[in-house]
Amino acid sequence: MDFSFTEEQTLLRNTVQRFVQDNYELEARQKIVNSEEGFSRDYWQQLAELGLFMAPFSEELGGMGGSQIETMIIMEEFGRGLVVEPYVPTVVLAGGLLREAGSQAQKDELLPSIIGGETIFAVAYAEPQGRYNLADITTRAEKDGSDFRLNGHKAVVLGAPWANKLIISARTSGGQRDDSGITLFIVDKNTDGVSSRDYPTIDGSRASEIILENVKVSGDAVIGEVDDGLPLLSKIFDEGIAAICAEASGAMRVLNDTTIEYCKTRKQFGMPIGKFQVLQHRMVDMFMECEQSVSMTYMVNLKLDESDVEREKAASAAKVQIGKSGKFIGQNAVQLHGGMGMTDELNVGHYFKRLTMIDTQFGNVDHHLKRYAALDA
Amino acid sequence: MDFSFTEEQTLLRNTVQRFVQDNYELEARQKIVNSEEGFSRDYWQQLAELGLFMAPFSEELGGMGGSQIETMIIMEEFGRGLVVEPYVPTVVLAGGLLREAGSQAQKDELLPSIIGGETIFAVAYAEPQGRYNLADITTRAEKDGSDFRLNGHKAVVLGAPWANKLIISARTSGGQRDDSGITLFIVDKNTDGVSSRDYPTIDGSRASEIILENVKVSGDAVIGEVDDGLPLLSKIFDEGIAAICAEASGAMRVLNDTTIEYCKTRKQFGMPIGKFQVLQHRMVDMFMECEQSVSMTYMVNLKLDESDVEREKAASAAKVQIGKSGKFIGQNAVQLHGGMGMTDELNVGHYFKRLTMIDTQFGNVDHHLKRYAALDA
Amino acid sequence: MDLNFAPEDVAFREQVRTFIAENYPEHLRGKNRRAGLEKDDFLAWHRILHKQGWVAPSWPKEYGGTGWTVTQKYIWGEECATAEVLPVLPFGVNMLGPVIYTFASEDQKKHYLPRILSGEDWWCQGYSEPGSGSDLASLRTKAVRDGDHYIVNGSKTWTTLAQHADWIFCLVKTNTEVKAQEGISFLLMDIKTPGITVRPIITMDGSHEVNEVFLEDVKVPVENLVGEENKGWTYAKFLLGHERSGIAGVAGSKRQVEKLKTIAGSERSGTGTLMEDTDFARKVAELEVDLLALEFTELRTLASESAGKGPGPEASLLKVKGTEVQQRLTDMTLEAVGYYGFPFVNGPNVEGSNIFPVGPDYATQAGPTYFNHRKASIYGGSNEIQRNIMAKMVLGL
Amino acid sequence: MDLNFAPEDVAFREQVRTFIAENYPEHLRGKNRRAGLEKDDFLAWHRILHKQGWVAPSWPKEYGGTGWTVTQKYIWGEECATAEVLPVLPFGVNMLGPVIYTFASEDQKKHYLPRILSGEDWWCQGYSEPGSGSDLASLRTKAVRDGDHYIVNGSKTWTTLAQHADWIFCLVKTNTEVKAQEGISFLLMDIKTPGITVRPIITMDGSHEVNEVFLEDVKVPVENLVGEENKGWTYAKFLLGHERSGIAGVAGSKRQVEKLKTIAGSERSGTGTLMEDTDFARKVAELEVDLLALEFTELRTLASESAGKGPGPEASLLKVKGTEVQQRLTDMTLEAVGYYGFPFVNGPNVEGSNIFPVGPDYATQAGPTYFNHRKASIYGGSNEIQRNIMAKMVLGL
Repeated sequence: MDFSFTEEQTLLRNTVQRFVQDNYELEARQKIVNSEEGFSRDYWQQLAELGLFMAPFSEELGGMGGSQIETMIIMEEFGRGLVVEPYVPTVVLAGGLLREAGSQAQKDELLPSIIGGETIFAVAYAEPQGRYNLADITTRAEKDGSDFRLNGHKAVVLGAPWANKLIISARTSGGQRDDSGITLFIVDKNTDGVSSRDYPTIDGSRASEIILENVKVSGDAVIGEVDDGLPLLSKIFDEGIAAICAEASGAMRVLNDTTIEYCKTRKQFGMPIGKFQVLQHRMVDMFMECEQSVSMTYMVNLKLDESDVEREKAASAAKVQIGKSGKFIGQNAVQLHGGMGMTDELNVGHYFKRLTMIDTQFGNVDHHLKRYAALDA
Repeated sequence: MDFSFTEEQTLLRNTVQRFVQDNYELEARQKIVNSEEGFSRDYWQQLAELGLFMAPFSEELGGMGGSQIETMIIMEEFGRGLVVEPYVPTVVLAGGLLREAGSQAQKDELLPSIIGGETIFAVAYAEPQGRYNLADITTRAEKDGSDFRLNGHKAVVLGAPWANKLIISARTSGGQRDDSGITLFIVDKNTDGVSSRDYPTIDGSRASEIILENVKVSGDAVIGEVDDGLPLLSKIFDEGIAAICAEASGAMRVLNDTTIEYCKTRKQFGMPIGKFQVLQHRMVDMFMECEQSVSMTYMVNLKLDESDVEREKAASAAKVQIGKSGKFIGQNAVQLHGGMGMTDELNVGHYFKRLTMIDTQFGNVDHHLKRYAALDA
Repeated sequence: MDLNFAPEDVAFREQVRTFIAENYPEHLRGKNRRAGLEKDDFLAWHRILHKQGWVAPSWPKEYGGTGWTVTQKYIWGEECATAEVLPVLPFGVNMLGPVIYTFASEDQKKHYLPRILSGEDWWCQGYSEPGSGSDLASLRTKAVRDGDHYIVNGSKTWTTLAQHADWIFCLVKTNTEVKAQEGISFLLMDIKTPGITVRPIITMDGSHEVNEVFLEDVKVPVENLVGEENKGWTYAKFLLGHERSGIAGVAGSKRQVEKLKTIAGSERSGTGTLMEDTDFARKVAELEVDLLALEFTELRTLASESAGKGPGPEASLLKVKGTEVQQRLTDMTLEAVGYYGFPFVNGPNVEGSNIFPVGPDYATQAGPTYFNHRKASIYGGSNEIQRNIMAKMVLGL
Repeated sequence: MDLNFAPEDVAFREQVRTFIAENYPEHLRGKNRRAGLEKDDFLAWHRILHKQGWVAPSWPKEYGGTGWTVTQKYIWGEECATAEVLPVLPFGVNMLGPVIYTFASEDQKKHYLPRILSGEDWWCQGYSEPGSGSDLASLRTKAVRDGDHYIVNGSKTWTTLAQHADWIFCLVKTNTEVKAQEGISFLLMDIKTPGITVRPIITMDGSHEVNEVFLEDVKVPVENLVGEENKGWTYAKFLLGHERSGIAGVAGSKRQVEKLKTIAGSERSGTGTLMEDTDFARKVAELEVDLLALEFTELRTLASESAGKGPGPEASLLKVKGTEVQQRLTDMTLEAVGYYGFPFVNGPNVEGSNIFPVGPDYATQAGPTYFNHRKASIYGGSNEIQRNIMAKMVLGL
């Protein structure tokens, strides 16, 4: 039982912290977000050079021998800065899928270029009809010799406008919501038949609708086994959840600190509003929510290697906590800032919007409560 | 659209108010509750003489031409005094069943003795396995010539220790949870084969488990049609809900007033605790809950004669509101009274206990939310 | 006690419903304030109502009011909300108007009231300042008398739709020697007066609804003073307490509940629709119950108003519960649309615009609307302030 | 970071689990404090632990503590809660003991500590007074020096289990001239001293747990003063801050969740069990999630304690969240038993008593337990006070 960080982990945190402080102050962030591309390729390269993309990989995969804890540290700090660069889709999701089930050839080709910052991934799991059910897949992949032909519509693919490679879940057999029959494909974004509609998201990121029309993909592009992609996707999803829980924790801490600071200085009726007991208790409740969220973030990141059931329960429990706490803290941070909290000029609204989106990302509170209850029955 | 009371109704309220003030101060109430019998036959007779039992009946039934509004008024005032006498089972439920579907003979025999205070009823609808489902009935009534033979176990029959007559729902046909096949019987409590285990309830009332062993009941004792008791029971239930919503509103008002008064006088840290903003806002929330409950009480009592669906929606909505508000107000009234709120010496705990039981009576919040959602779909 | 409306009220409802159906401009149907409207769009319905004589139901008949009963006004509000008409802008009609006809000079009444009714003057409100939000009396904008003019310096904020305004009514400090409430005056300014600049404030939903208004050596003629100098706080309080009817927004919320149910009926969840999901259905039911309670609380208030009792501090209850319901509705709508709440399509981002939406039409505004509605518990006296008011005025704490 | 316990801790857990299983008195299994226990029942386990040397894990080893690590103490607490053993009464061991070994004279230590450990003296706490609840320093009980004695007059309330006590430790005013905190002393009294009377307070669950203690001209020898005269507030604050471990009650709540699930698995709802009801299952899941978060928050606190940082005001978080979970558990248990929560079977109203319960065994105590647990957010510093503490001490507001 040990909740302390190693020296290397503390160093890593300091590195990320410094990067965020130096480069990700609100004005700079908004400039990136509102730029043509919507993220900074320059920063992306810097992050690679700082070794962040190799942090969670084992040494044999070219990494630094780290684990999910390293990702947790990075994401907490990214959360504090509202970093938009696509660490989760590229390193956590795609990197995780390759680590778990990539062929030697895939690992050899792709992991170094992830670690080096050359390849950016987006993972296309959602479909318009599917809500949060990973198995609800209508995109078809039909065998064509040793190749596959993909047809379908993948929805709200986060980070896709920036990606040069996609990972796509498609149905190779079975009915629309069957657990088996789902296969994961690596697809070059510039392959014939891949088209996308790109758009900004409410939290200042970017996403795409991806339309696949007769996209030809080689059999080598399959990750893991044909028809058996769901358990894999499911595991990586939980790692994604663990990562954005850390991001949310970081964001909540900043929102709480900012709110407390604001209430100490903002005066109404002749005194700082932080002297009003009702607001004090509100901030105490925000503090408690944040602490509980940090605890759950530790918990889920420590349980990712346990049995499937334990991991899934941990991920769902953490996501429920983060969803509720994020909403409570976000809404109240805005409320306590009053009108100023409503504007785009303070950081408050931006954190609130990111927390709002995190609540939905990888499934919302209701979805995960149901999943937890089902696993627990 | 009119929310005002007639002069007669205001007179009625004054009458009940005076009775409660004069006779139902906490000490007197506890003396009644802790007495051998657990209620006051003397008071019961006085209430009859004051005309309260005739208030809601039409003139042709020997009443004063009133309606559910009269019951609402009476129950609000009873709620303010935590009156335990069995007005709901006798006048609202049994009286209502007779009014709706009693044969002329039944009406002629029983209504005058209800109105006169001679007959006390209890209505046995619940069974140990049935939770809040009125149709979940295993008590059987088998035809025996022109008579019926009843066998079964009716659970938690409120007011039964005081009753001389019971109304029992039993299955004359159909399966355990079928809507049809339920029949209502009037049974003398001293009939052979009726036995009961009497006990106090957590709110200071009394109830019984009723065991029926081969109880012979004449065919004349059926209320309404054989096999068709459920719609009848359901309607009267909603009238019962409307009545205890009014009771709860009265109780909440007293709890709120008491709590505000206490917080104005109780000093801590050199000032009345009612000066602490957190407690002020808590009491404001209690006030708002109470107002919303009063509104819903009016609403349901005004909608009892609408279509089945409208009536059922109204009853469920009101019961949800009262359940939630009662819990919120009850718990917080105790909390704001601190240790004193925990004792049996102040009235706070007694109101809290009654509100707690009202939340469950006739089905709890979850039950009625489900019922509402189903009716609304 | 009786739930039924009187026959004349039923007839009235029929009349206004028909009027709305026949007269509400086609191109504005289903649009809301944040739909990238032009100034003329905002005024179109106002002008139609003016022609009909219905633009200011709350005003006394002598000044151009409708003479409707409390119940009729309630019915009018309900029908407007149900038909989702763009509400007449409140700044002139509901805020300034009553101050003018109650406190202003005859000349001012004659000049300003007709122009409010016709829509000729678009008013905006200069109350809040960067330093004074809930604590209105602590304002710092100063007006110094200089011959026939006041010279005004300071700034105002959260000024809704000032970008379209012709005039602004302001609270200004005319005496800084006395305590806060006593040195305030109520001043009217032509927004084109030199020294007035309007800076947009973009809110987190990406919309431009509010503004900051800077006042630098603005010369305002003394005849633009309303009532007495240094008595402005009285008028301001009157204004804040006035015309709270409809504050609960019940009819609008009912309309939104229907929309939410339609959305949840279209959205898939597992093998069924989201509306068939027990968790979601439960939340909808809870919301409907709360809304029903609010509706009857409003009706009770209405009844006591009809009986001649003015709307008291209980209006705070309607505001608090009303905004809570409205906020939950936007929250659940965002929840209902799932991942399609993520896309943020900028510009005049509305259903029916020429930008093709991502995902279903109804999803486009779910996020921005949710964000925008956080203001409901902040503006118009934050819900914390409303609770303070109730604690003091209703509970006597 | 690592979730696993060290091998020596795993072995320790095994050891204490076996010890409890083999030694906990059969007739007390599954019983709680309100189960109409006799004095000897309360003390049975205490005496067994005393023989084992485990009665006071929190004490320093020299005074009879166990010398356990923070983790071992945590494990001990967990195992006790999981096995549902009656906790050792805290008044002597956890409250008075630390004050004695920290502040009392050598003679007092020698006299009182062994008698606390053996259970020979049953202590109760004389802190609260009718007039001073959360505001402890405002107490009014006075002790006036008279030769070798103090003459004590006043009254104490909420004195838990005073009906069984041999001794009471009291805060008394020895100087009324100075401000509240400065004139308080810490006095020990034999409860059989003439002038002390104990009046039962029956709480709304019908149980007799607490009492009022009247003190009328009670003669207390001066050697019963602990530490210095007028320094009692220091000792009292020390006591209140001491031994907060286990305050979250996680292990106990986990046990209750299991019980709740068993109950909901037996209760019918429609055609299935209550546990299969989606609404109820959701509420159980929500509770489990909150409890899991609390568990990990406690573990984090524990980790920082092990690292040498004392339990800070964060303990208030554990108290608030812990009691909220406990209260919800009793609430949901009452909900689970439905109509069979109504019967109130008086007397030693417990599972296993000779009064035949109405309805299922597990329903008997659902109501009283729910009512009784309302105290959890009141006693030991109300949850409002805990939030005040956090606002000040943690957030610096």
